[in-house]
Amino acid sequence: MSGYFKELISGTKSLFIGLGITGKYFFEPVVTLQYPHEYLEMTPRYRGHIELIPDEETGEPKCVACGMCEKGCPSGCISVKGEKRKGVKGKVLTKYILNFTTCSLCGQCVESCKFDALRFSLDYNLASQRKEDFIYDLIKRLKEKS
Amino acid sequence: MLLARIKEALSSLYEDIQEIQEAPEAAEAAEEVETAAADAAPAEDAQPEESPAEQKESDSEEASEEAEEPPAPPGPRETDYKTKGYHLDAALPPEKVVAAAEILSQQGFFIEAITGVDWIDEQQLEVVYDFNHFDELCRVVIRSRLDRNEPEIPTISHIYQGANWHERETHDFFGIIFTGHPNLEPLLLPEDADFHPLLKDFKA
Amino acid sequence: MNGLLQQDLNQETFTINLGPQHPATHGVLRVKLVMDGEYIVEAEPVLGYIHRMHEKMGENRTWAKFLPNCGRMDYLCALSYNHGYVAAIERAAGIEVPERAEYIRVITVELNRISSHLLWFGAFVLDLGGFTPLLYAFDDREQILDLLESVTGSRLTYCYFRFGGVYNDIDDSFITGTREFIKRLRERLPMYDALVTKNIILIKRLKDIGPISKDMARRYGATGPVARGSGINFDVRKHEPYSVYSEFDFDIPVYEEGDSMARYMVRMKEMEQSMRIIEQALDKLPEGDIQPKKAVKMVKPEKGDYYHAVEAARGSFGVRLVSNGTNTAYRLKLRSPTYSNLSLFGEATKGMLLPDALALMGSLDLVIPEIDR
Amino acid sequence: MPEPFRVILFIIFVMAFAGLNAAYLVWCERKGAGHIQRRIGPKEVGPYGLLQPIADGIKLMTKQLFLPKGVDPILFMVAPLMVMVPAIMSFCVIPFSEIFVAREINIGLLMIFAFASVNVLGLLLGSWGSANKYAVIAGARCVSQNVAYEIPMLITTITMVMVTNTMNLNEIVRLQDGWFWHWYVFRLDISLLMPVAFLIFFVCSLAETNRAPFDMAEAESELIAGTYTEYPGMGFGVFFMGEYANIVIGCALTTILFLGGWQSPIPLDFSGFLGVIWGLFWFLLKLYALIFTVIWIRWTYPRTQFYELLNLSWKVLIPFSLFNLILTALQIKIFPWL
Repeated sequence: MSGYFKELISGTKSLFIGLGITGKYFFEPVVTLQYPHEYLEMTPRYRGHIELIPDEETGEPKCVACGMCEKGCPSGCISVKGEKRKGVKGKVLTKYILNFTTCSLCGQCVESCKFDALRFSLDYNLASQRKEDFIYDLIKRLKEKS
Repeated sequence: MLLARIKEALSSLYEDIQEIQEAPEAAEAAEEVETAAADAAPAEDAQPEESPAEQKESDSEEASEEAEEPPAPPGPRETDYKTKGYHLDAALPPEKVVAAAEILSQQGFFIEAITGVDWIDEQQLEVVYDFNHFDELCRVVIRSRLDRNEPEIPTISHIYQGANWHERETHDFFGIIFTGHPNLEPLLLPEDADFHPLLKDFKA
Repeated sequence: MNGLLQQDLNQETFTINLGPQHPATHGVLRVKLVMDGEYIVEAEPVLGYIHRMHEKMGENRTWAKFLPNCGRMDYLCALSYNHGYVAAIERAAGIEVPERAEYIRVITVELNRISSHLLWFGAFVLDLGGFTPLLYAFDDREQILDLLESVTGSRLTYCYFRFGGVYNDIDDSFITGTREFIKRLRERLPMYDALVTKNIILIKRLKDIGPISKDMARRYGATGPVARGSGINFDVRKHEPYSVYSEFDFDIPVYEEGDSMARYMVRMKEMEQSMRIIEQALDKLPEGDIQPKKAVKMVKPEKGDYYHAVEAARGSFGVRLVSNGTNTAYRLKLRSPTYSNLSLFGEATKGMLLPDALALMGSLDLVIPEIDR
Repeated sequence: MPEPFRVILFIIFVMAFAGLNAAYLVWCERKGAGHIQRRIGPKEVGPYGLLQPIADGIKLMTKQLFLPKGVDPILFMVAPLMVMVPAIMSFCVIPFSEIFVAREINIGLLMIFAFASVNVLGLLLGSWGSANKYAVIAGARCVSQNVAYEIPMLITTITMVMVTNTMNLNEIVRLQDGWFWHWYVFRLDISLLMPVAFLIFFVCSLAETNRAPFDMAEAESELIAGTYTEYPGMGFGVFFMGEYANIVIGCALTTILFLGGWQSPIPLDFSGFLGVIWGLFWFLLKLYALIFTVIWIRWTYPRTQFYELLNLSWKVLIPFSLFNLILTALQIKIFPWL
């Protein structure tokens, strides 16, 4: 019998304590970010989709189309094309397509790049209703950006 | 302590194997390759015909020359935990697996996983049981080789109920039939799946 | 009269499909329940709705290319899976890991464990009908995700560990941020305690509900908090210390009762222990490289089979790999803890009421992609 | 004002009140839940999301009224109304202010309880008619829950009737005039257990209206949506309105019985139109404070287990309310001058 009352009292008390806690939070400021109206800056290491790094002088991509990223990609979502040009050492990048629909954002492409020509973009507002919008032409994106 | 105890207990399972095993081993002493298949082979001794076993061995001869499997010792083998991750490795013929599971259960082991390996070059399937102990670190691996065309092995799901799902999974992936299993239906694969994706000759 | 019900009226029992789309199954698990009124006569989980055959993928791609897959199984404690996989290959290929990298691994994995437990805590109380603790737990969890994002670059599927080390080094802001977070969580845990743990309704719903005996846990191979809630002192971090866990002083919370409350308490206490580990690791964090001096390029483990287990948030995650000496796995078996933990659901729920069974299911902490793989 | 005209006017008022109330209680609930959970809640539709209920209403109304296969069409369609209509009927006897009441009848209390018990029938028929196993489980729970909680609620009500000697709600409120310590919840001189009786009554009304933590009928994490699982569009909407109307009835009754109804806490009375507004103001203030508590409770606690719910009723609420009944009877007998 005493256990019954003890439980009753402690139980009721616990219920009021719970109400107290939620009541306290009711008057505290909200912690959420109102997303479409407010944005967060991504941290510098954020792994978004990849983008080409331009050469500081020429503004052209630093990529030499060696194809290491293509080879290292687990999902096979990168395709690189380059061509030999006279007077230029190595190959010149002609096409860099990232199929973002299959990309798993693992970052192995950036890691495998020996020429420091790839980095992660900090874009994260990527939404579209069409699949084609996620086949990125990175050279075009680079030009648009600059 | 536990390791020694379980090793001794498991060794008892090998007593009659050695006797049977010596005969074919002596006959084929010239052959340098005697894979763990030999462990499975005596299991079929009970069957009247020897021909499939022989044929299989001749098949695997060329293949296993490349594979270069070390000869399986008759009895549980202690392994280096640091490099391998387990302590005891016991290759057993399929019909001994239940007895081994009983021994392990008595010693308080729990089942970690059951899985298969497809040794297509040797036309064999291997079932691998991982056991571990809650109190003392001692991981025991029981493995058993089966004929790839007729992969059958008795279930241990009556000893370890947890094996039920692991066996179903192994059946899904390899088509290994666990005889006596209460409900050997596809678990992870669709209900009507008639393929076994982890077989090496499976192409999606 | 409606036919559907009339049909069942003639039977003593009826069958009910819990899932694959059901609020309590956290994903796409289906449980076939044979019910007698609200009592469960038989429960049979049906799996495989998001089965992706990771093991086959492991056989088809190089060791390194499988790394991103790890985070896609247990997405709530992705780093543990990452850790288990790289550790197995390090064992197989004999790769030495610099000490600093090991420390970083421990710190991030423990943070990840806390975040996983926090999410479980919220989702579990949500299963029991309390919505608000979920949001509070998310508030805390976001802090961890921010911290981990600043290091790994990702919030959920980290893919942070590499063979022989980690991908990025941690910086001072991470260290101070982590310390601040620990301080914050230490203040928040008593709040959770008062709001949820001590709440009489929750106690009534969990105490003595869904007991799992020691023997049952053993027969089903249950590990992690499920086993520890049944009085089994088994934690891979202590049992077969991998990485640098042997250098830290922490306890394994073990509760003897075996009921849902015990499993709940184990996880709540584990968060505290994880914080202890992180603090010690931050104090002891050595300087040095985060990758081996000789860069690991092509991994080709020696022929043979290897096993490595780590303690993921939900139990012992094991990787059994069979190598044939090439740069891809011959066989890659991933032993997921919840697969075993869930397998006892059928036996444990016999004769139980539906809401109790759901409380039990919640206390098992299911992550369906991990079960289905 | 001629009587029929007054009643029609009042019915229109009640309908509008019930509808708007349901709509805006949803908004309140979402806002309240939001702030308890440290987020904002609805905010996109209109200022502070104030148009959100209207958007929701339009959404629900434009949805197809789909009859799932195997349902009993009549029961399925009638059930929501059986929850909604009695709740609206109950409004007729609620005194919003001294003269602001559709019908002041001398068995008002009895009438509310009579209509309140139809509610559960609606839920049961709806769950049975929708031919869904989850719904049937919810319906069965609902009935046993309502039966269990009707008892302590009625015992407490009997105690109150014993104290007031009337079932006229307006009369009960009039008896509590003066300072706020004249409200029955504070009248320890009538019964020492009065605050407890208030708690019991409040908890019972929570359970009767199937609100968290007693929302066995919905139990979204167990029974998907319980009784409402199969209901599309406005069918669900009407259930929802009925539920909120029931909450208002429950809270209004608690206010009237224990918190002095439209009486202001200080003896300050106005006459005429100002008096109506003054009474209305205090009544609604107390009513919405109670409703806020209901919302607050919902977003704080987990759901009770079903047998714990029954245990609470049979082992705690009923003994205490019986004890209260006896104690009150004794106190009235021994100190008849009170």
